[in-house]
Order: sequence, then structure tokens, then C-alpha cells
Amino acid sequence: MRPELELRNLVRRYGEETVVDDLDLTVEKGELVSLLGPSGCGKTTTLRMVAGFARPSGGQILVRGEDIAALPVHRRGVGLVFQSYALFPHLSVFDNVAFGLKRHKVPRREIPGRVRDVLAKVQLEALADRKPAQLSGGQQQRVALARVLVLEPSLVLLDEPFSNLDALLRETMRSELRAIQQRLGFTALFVTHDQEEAMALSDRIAVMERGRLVQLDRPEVVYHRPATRFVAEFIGRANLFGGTVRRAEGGELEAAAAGIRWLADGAAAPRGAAVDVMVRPDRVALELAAADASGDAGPNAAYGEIVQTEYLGSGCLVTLRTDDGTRLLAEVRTAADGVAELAVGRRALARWAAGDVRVLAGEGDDAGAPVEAALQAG
Amino acid sequence: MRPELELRNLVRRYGEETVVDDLDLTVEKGELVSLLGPSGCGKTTTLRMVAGFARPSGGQILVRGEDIAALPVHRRGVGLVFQSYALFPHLSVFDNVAFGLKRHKVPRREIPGRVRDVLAKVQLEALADRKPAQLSGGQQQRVALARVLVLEPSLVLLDEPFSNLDALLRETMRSELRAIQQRLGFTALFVTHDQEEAMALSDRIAVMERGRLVQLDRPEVVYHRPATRFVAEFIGRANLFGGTVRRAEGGELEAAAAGIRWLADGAAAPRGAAVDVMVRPDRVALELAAADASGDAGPNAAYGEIVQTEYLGSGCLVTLRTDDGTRLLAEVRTAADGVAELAVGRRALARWAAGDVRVLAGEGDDAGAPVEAALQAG
Amino acid sequence: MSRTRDWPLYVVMAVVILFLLSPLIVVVGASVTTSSFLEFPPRGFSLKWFEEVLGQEVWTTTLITSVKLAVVSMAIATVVGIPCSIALARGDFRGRAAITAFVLSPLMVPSIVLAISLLIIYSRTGIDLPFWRLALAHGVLTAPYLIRTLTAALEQVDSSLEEAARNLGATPVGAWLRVVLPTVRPALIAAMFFAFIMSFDELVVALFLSGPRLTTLPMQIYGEIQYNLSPAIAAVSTLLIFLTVAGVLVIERVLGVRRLVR
Amino acid sequence: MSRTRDWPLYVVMAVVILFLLSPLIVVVGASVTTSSFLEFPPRGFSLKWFEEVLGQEVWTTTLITSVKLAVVSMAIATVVGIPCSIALARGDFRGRAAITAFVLSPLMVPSIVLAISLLIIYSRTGIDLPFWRLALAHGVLTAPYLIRTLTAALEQVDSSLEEAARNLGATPVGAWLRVVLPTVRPALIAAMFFAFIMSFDELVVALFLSGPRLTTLPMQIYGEIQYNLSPAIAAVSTLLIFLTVAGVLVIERVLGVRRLVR
Repeated sequence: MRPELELRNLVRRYGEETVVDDLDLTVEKGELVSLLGPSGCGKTTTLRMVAGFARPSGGQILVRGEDIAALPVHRRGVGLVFQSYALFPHLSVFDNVAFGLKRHKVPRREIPGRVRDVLAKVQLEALADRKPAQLSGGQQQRVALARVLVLEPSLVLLDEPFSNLDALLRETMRSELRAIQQRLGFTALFVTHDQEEAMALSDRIAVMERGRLVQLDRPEVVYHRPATRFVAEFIGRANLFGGTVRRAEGGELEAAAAGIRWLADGAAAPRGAAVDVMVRPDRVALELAAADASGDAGPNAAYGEIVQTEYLGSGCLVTLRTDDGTRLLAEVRTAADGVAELAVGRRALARWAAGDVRVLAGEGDDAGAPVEAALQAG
Repeated sequence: MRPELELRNLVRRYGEETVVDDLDLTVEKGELVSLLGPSGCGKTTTLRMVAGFARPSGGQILVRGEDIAALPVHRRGVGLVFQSYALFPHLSVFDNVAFGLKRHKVPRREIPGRVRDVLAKVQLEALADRKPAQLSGGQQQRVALARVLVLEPSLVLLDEPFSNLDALLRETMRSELRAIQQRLGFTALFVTHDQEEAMALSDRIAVMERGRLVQLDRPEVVYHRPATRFVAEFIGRANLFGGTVRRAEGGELEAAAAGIRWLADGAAAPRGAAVDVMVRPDRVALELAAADASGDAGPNAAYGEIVQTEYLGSGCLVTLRTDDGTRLLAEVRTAADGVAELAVGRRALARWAAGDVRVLAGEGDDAGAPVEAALQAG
Repeated sequence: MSRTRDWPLYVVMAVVILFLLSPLIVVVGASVTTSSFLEFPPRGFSLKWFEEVLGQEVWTTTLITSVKLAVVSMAIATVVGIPCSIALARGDFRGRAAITAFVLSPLMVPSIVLAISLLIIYSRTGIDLPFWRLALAHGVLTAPYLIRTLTAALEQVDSSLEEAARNLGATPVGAWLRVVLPTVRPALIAAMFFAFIMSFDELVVALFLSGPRLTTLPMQIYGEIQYNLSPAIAAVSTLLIFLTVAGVLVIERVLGVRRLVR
Repeated sequence: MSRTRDWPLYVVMAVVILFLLSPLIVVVGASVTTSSFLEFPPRGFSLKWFEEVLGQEVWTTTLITSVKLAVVSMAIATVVGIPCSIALARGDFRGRAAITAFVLSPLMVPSIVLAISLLIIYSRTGIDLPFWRLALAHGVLTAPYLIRTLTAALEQVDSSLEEAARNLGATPVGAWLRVVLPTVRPALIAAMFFAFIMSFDELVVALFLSGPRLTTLPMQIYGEIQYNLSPAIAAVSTLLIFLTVAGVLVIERVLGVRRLVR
């Protein structure tokens, strides 16, 4: 079977600037893929090229195997949910949803039924007669989705659809979107700059940096095995330090960075190479230490003083300043009030496993190439 | 010593509507207290009354023991950081920061030094000559803060200062704000609708609902021992179900809710009472079960089918549909790729400890009164 | 906001408004005098000058002429203005600033200059249709105003509205007709109303171009003053004032004052 | 956007602009003729009519009069308009809609009506200062326009700017002078420019109120046409057109076209 969407060597230039640079991306039928990156990385431009609002400077866009470059916007049959919702302010919810059906010459008597069906799916039946200005942000968001889904597109593009909602609603809506997407089985390309959102709802994440695709993989792989330093820092919190390889043998690697001896499993780099070592804060364990404890704590461990704690509900983010001034983050699970001891000013020992250390090509090296190519998925 | 800020029976009405209803709140010197609640709960109105932009319909506002009701806005000496930043677009960063000093008749020759000092504190020295439109969102945010801090106010009000920043920057800025606040030692009243933000940076959180203060306590208490159903649902994710008390003796309580037998420690309610029981998803443990496992799993446990998983980086949020259709959330720590087994469609057993169950007065009862009054902090 | 200390501001506003409205107050006052002279304050109170005006056919005839003229020239300005505004609002072409300046320039050239120029043009063509040539002239006069207002309104419309319409299957023209133009309807109606009023009130160009067979209401008033300064003039003026203020209030009710002020 | 299919729109725009500018083109064309008649197309090319105009003292005198008049009436409109706009923009008082309608009404009453009214007022006072009474009349005429534009601009200003200034220690008046007004400076300058042009171009009220000792530029043109239709008139008009277009372009450069269009 043909993939739903295929981008081949897609390029977009504005004058001198290359906004999308030789992008290859395949989205299978029924999949939800996120385009994730900071603003200006080219993710929205990519989406706009698929929708037909921007013209590729080079490359191909294939939908179910057919090149759609020559089709005008209104014949592409690709649904787009806008960040601003772009609801038509002069039309009721019903008429907003019916708009696309009328343009597609659906017989008049079929329209009310189809509109009502899709409004039921997004739980908005009761508000069909309201104007967009009379709806809350979450309701507007649902209308924007319903307006696209009523046309039963096999490919739906979403441009940061939740960025105008507040935190709680954002989580609810993203769960709902995921459920609807899986129930109706459409394919979705989802643009966001919010790494938490991308991880929560994507089958795969495409991380973009300055117009280029730097990693395309499942959320857990992107989080735990980032391909580059950029990905490591963009996807969640990271303890990331530059260092040098001291020893490398038998799938084990030892490096010195930030005054700590790092041991990593399954990484490979030549002795003396400049590398970045990384461990996620949620893989760092903390235990209280004596006030005078210091010195070498062994590999993958360091003593330090707690300088800040941020309560996260399910956990607590602790900032540790080690004796040479390095700041280490540790996300500690708040097990039944045991966290109270981890107070600012206390001395603690941070520790992590060799299996949780990732080694990336250092700044000096050919940036972008992961060193841990030899590593296999667990 | 007098508290920095004291609100006594503060009331604000707009026509028929009571926006702030009999609010009592004390903020000690050096403390950071968040006013947290959904939009329209009166938190911003409270802030505006303290700043002098809204006039109380009743009650008192004391700053270091003195009633400031009669003082005009510009003589209150209370700093306010606006949600929109409200930087003066026609003035440079330097002149924005110097604005307050000039209004306070600070000698001309002192101004450059003080402006430069505060710009150094927020790391903006290099951008002193820029206009606000030439700054990024995070930089504008810093100018807004610097402009207030340069006047060395002992009380700073912040009105959702991070809501216009994107996710990553928001986390950085909130860490920075907390560090600056602790270093300079000013008192802060922080308005937000984002419970994660409030938990991460507050000494205490004041949760507001429809103009009333419903809980005022440390973040971990608000999270784990919410005073009402509203607080439980607003602060983070919650598994919350209505039920009936079956047995209550010796500080232990047994209730039936959602087809599950609940045991709770340290709660008290009469037999037959309608209650709400709650357990946070991060306190629910999941283990895979045989495909045919069902029936009674014992107290504080339930069998079910995994219907959705959302990857969170440090954890994974799993939705379980139990055999009677109840949806249970469990936040599972992603221990080294072990999560892969918790896939949609698998059968699992959810389990939690009696110490993690909270019992709240049910909907039918006098809503708002916590049942667990007897419970002591661990 | 603590607005209780704002009263000096509102006193100033009241004085300014009184100052601006003083001419209208004087005219309205002068219209109810019992004497036969145009004077203020009026002597006594009577509506006899209104009776006289409403009894004279010349006023109703010229009123109808002026209304017809204003409707036709408004229509011309609208038909001509909409596509031009759309093009200017899209406006990612070079020289947009210069073109906008040129479009606005007829608004800023003395109407006497326009009158001369149009006289030259019409004397060449030799066509003798005074109503239509005046209507066309007023269209040229008012279109820049309409284009100015409509372009500003169109620029405020979120471009994603048009894109959403296209994405849902509308053709380029369909997206404009069904989504973008309806969105700016209030601004368009307000601009059309002003175009109507500009034509209805215009005197200089009308004096030059109308010729002997066409008389508009302002022309009739002008002519009347030359002969006698009777309070009937004030009565006509008073009727005009009440009609326009009523028009403004109706439009304001329908569209909201914010739209009109802009 | 795929704009390549938009060319029909731009063709329409070009035609409309040509239509709107045709009077100006004709006047400019007529000014370079070698003949002694006001005609278009011109015969040959010469600048002799410009030489003649620039050599005659009456044109420079009336030009200076008109500029002075426009400056003074613009100043009156500004002084009177700023506090009124502030009060309207704050506007959480009853009857705001009605007040706005009243403020706008002088804009929508025929200038002939204003002229009559002012004539009545001035005939009562008996003060014989033609320049000042005309300046005051033009102030009344242009202030509503300035108030309209400035009120719209002030309403767009985020109210938290004023509040921030107050919070930082500014008095209520200080907050307006130092923060709110500077923020709307571009709109204010544009509105003042238009007020200047409206007064500079005005003819009807000037004819009624100026009396024999005061002649503005539009009055001089008007008077000239009565005697002879020489191409000198076209030359004067051409100079006026270039001056105003230059003004618009300068303002546009300084403020950006968006401000001016609004």
C-alpha cells in the first residue's frame, strides 16, 4: 500500500534564505506524525506547502502516490486546522461546518445530517446556532476540527491547534484529538513547538532544526536517544556536558565532563574524541549526604548542594550545584512526603546508571551524527 | 513583624455580580504566594485591587500593617508586572527601565547606574538601546520585570507573566524569576491559571473558585490533600469518583465507588455518607495481567484494558478502562524501555496504597469541607 | 480604574462639543424664529418656516435630485472601490506606498481643481447628460475615501480566514465573496454611508458641472442665499441636520459606534 | 500564497486608479500647453505658464495666506480635539454613542449650512478680524475629523500601558502625556496633516466668511476662472497637486503607509 503522504527532497527558499532544506518524510496511513521544532525551523512552511499555500522551490509532495503540486488549494482534499481556528465570524457553527459541504456540491438534503453527525462527534450539537464569538476557546477549537472532519479527508494537517488554549484544556483536547483520530482512522500531520504535546500524542516525531529534519522516530526513542545535542536540549530537560573520551572498549565508554567520570553502555567513540554526555533528570537518583561529604563519588555520581527545588506534583525538580559549580538537575518522584528532606541548602549525592547515559558527537566534531550508532533498541 | 500584605474580608462587586467574595489572605515578607484559579475566579481582580486599579467594595488591604485604600496608584509603591508586559513602545529598554526612577525624582546622575545594575541582574545589559519591538518575548518579559525591580519595591505583583511565552522558555523564566526573588528577597503575589507553574515556584498556593479562597497551603499539600473536589480536579490529573462509605473505624475508612473497594487511611466519615474518593495517577501502579484476569482484584485495585497511552518523557500516562467502564489514569515511570509492554489493548492490573487515597465530602454533602480533617502532615 | 477624578476631562469635552456644535445650534435656533430675518437668538417660537419650506415644490425636487445623485455616485464609488481595495490590501507588490499615495491624492486636491479638470474633460466629449456627468464626478471624488476605509478594514482581516475557505473547497473568488467581504461588511456600509453624505453635501463641483437644468439641494440653498436671507434657509438646514444625525444614529445602532469612528 | 493568478485583479486596480487620477492627469497635461486656451491634450510642450504664475505676486500672496490659515486652524483643531478624544476613548459613560454621533455631525452637514450659521454668529459679534474668524470656522470644520481619527487610535492603545505608567509612579496626567499620547503620535500627525489639507482646500466657507480683504488660494483660483480660462490656472493646480502628493509621500515615509490609510 502507498503511504498517505510522502515528501521527497522538499525545498523552499525565500530569496536568499532556505526555509525548508531537502526534506524527506513519509507518513503511513492512519499515523499521527508531529513536526516539532522551535519557531522558524520550517515546520509551518512545510505544512503550508502540503496544503498548497506555499509553492515548493524543489522536490515533490505525493499524496497516496500522486504528485499534488499542480492542484490548486481547493482541489487538494487535504484538511487543515489553523492555529487561530480561522472560524468564519459571520456564520453560525452549523454554517461554518456546512461551508465545505456546500463548496463540494453535496446534495442539499444530506447536509444537515452530516453536519449534525460531526458535531455530535465533537460534542457540540447543542451549540449549532451560536456564532463563533459566543464560544469558548475549547469549543472554537472543536468547531475548527469538525469543519475539517465533515469532509472526511484522509489526510488532516494541524498547525499548533492547541497553542491558544490554557494548560488544563490543552491536555484534555489533545487526548480527545488522539481518540478521534484513532477512531476515525485518518492520517494526521501535526505541527507544534511544544515537545510535551508532541510526545504525548504522536506515533512518530519529526524534529526539525533550521529547515532540516534531524530525527524522525517514536517519542521514547527521540527522548532517550536523541540524535543530536539540539534534539537532546529541545526535547525535555537534559543534563548535558561537553567532555573527552578517556577509554572505549567492549561497548563501554568512559568520558570526563563537568568534573565527573561518565560511564556509558553501548556507545562507541575513539579515545580522545570530544563528545557530549547526557543524562535525563528523571534518571538521576538523589540521596541525602553528610554535610562534609565531597570528593570523588565514583563514576556517574556527584556530590553537591541543593540550590533550588521546583514542585511538579508527581515529582520534584531539584537543582544540585556540584563542587566545581556544575548545575545538575534531578527529577525526584515525590514518594509519600519523603521529599521534604530534599530542601535547599542540604547536601546530596546524585547517581545514575551507565545505561541511561547518552553520548553524542561533541561540538568540535561533525555535529549531527550520533555516536551511539551501535546501540540497539531495548 | 507585620506581614507584607494582608487582605481582610476583601469584596469586589460589579453590579449584581460578586467577583471577589470575602477574601482573607496574608503574605509574609519574602514569600511567593500564587493566586491560582480558572479564568473569572477573581484572581486578577484581587491583584488589581492591591495595585489600585480597582476599588474594593468592602474590606481592607494592608501593606506592612497600613491600609493603602486611600493612596492613588502612583503612590502605592507596589510593583506590577503585566501579562502583556505593557512596555512603552516608543522608549528604549533603558528608558523603559529609567521611567519609574524619573517619576520618583531619583537624582539624574544616579539613574544610569541603577538602570545598568538591574539590567545586569536580568542579563539584558547588551540590549539597553533596543526598542521593545526589537526584542524576543523572553527579553520583553525580562524588561518588564527589570522596570519594576529597579524601584526596589518590597512587594511585587505578577499577572500571569509567562503566559505569552512558549513551553520551554516558560520553564526557564520561572526558574529565573524564583532565583531572583529569593536573591533580592522581595515579596511576590503571583497570579496564574497554570497549576504546574504555581506548584513549581510558590511557597504557598491560594486556590480561588468563583471569588472565594478554597485552599491556601504549600504546593505538596494542595496537590496531595486538596480541600475540595474542585481543587482536586484543578490541580493536576486526578482519578476522582463519587461513592458511599461502607465502614469507618480506627482511622480507616472503606468506601465503594466506580465498582472498586476503596480503603483510605486517616479519613473520617459516617457510614453511608456520600463521599468522593481520589487517587493521583502517579500513585497508581500498573502491572500486566493475563488476558482473562478479571473480577475482584481486592481493595484499591482494579483490572482493566489499556485504551490509551500518552508518552510524557519522564513517564507515560496510561488510560485503563475497567470492566464496568470506568476510566482510570496511571502515570507510569518509564524505567529503561520497560514501558513498551504497556501497549493499547493489553490487560493490566492497577493498584494503589491506602495512604494515597483522599476522601472528600461528596457532591450531595456540604461541598467544600474536607472530610480528612483528622489527617496530620507526614 | 478610579475614574472619579476624571471630571475635569469631561467638562473640557462638553465645552469642546458645544463649541463644535455651535453652528448647528445657531441654525436650528434661527429656524424657529417668528421674524422674517435670519437671526440668532430667535424671536419667539414658530414652525411656520418649516411649513413654508415643506410647501414649496423646489425643495422636494432638489432633495430628490440630491438623493438620486448621492445614491448613483455612491454606487460608482463602491463598484470601483472594492476591487481596488482588495488589490491594495493584498498588496505584496512593489510601489504599494506610492500607489496608495496616488489613490489618496484626489481627496487632498482642492475640489475647485477637480471641477476645472472635469470641465475640460466634459467639454471635449460634448455629451450633454448633466446628471450622469455630475454623478461620475462625485464618484471620482468619493471613491478614494471608500478605498481608504475599506483597505484599512481588509488589512485587519486575518488572512487565515481566506485560506480556510480555500482549504474547505472555495475557489479564490468564492473565498472573497463568501468569507472576506462579509467579514468587513460593517466597515463597507459605514464607508458607503460617508460616500453618500460626501456627494449629498458637495457644492463646488456641482456648481461647475451641473449646468442650468440640474439643481442639487446645496445648490438651491446657495442660490437662495443670494436673493434673500430668509429663515426658510435655516429651516431647510435644520431638516438636513436632523436627517444626517438620524442616519448616523441608525448606522451606529446597526454597526456599533467603533466601526463608524474608525 | 500562489499569487500568479491574481493578475486580473491588478489590471482592474490599474484601470480604477487611472480613472480616479484622470482629472489630475488632465490638469497637469493642460498646464504645459503652448496655446492660450485651457485644453487637453495640450498643444506642444512649454513651461511658460509656470513662469507666468511664479512671476505673479497674487499667487504667492494667496498661497501664504492659505498656508497660514491652514496652520492656525489645524492648531485649533488639535488643541480642541486632543482632550475631547481622550474623554471619548476612555468613554465608560452613558450616551457615548450619541455623543460620538454629535461630534461627527459637523462633518456630515453641507458646508454651505456651516457657512450660513457662522455668518449669523459673526454678524452678531461684529468683530472684524476676517483671518481669525475664518481660521476658527475651519477649526470647527476639521476638528471632528481629527477627533474621529485620534479616538480610533487611542482606543487601540492597550490600556495596560497607561496602568503601567501609573504603577511606575506617573500621575494620571503624566501617564497620558508621557506614554499614551506618544504611542499614538503617528496617527495624530496623520490626522493633523489631513486637517491642514482640509482647511487649505476649503472654498465654500471661505467665500462666505472671508470678506473683501482676505483671499485664499482656492478663492483666487475660483475668481480667476470667472474672468479667463487661461492655462495659468492649470499650472497653479499642477503645483498644488505636486505639493500635496509630496506631502503624502513624506508623511508615508515617516509614519508608514498603514497609519495614513487608516
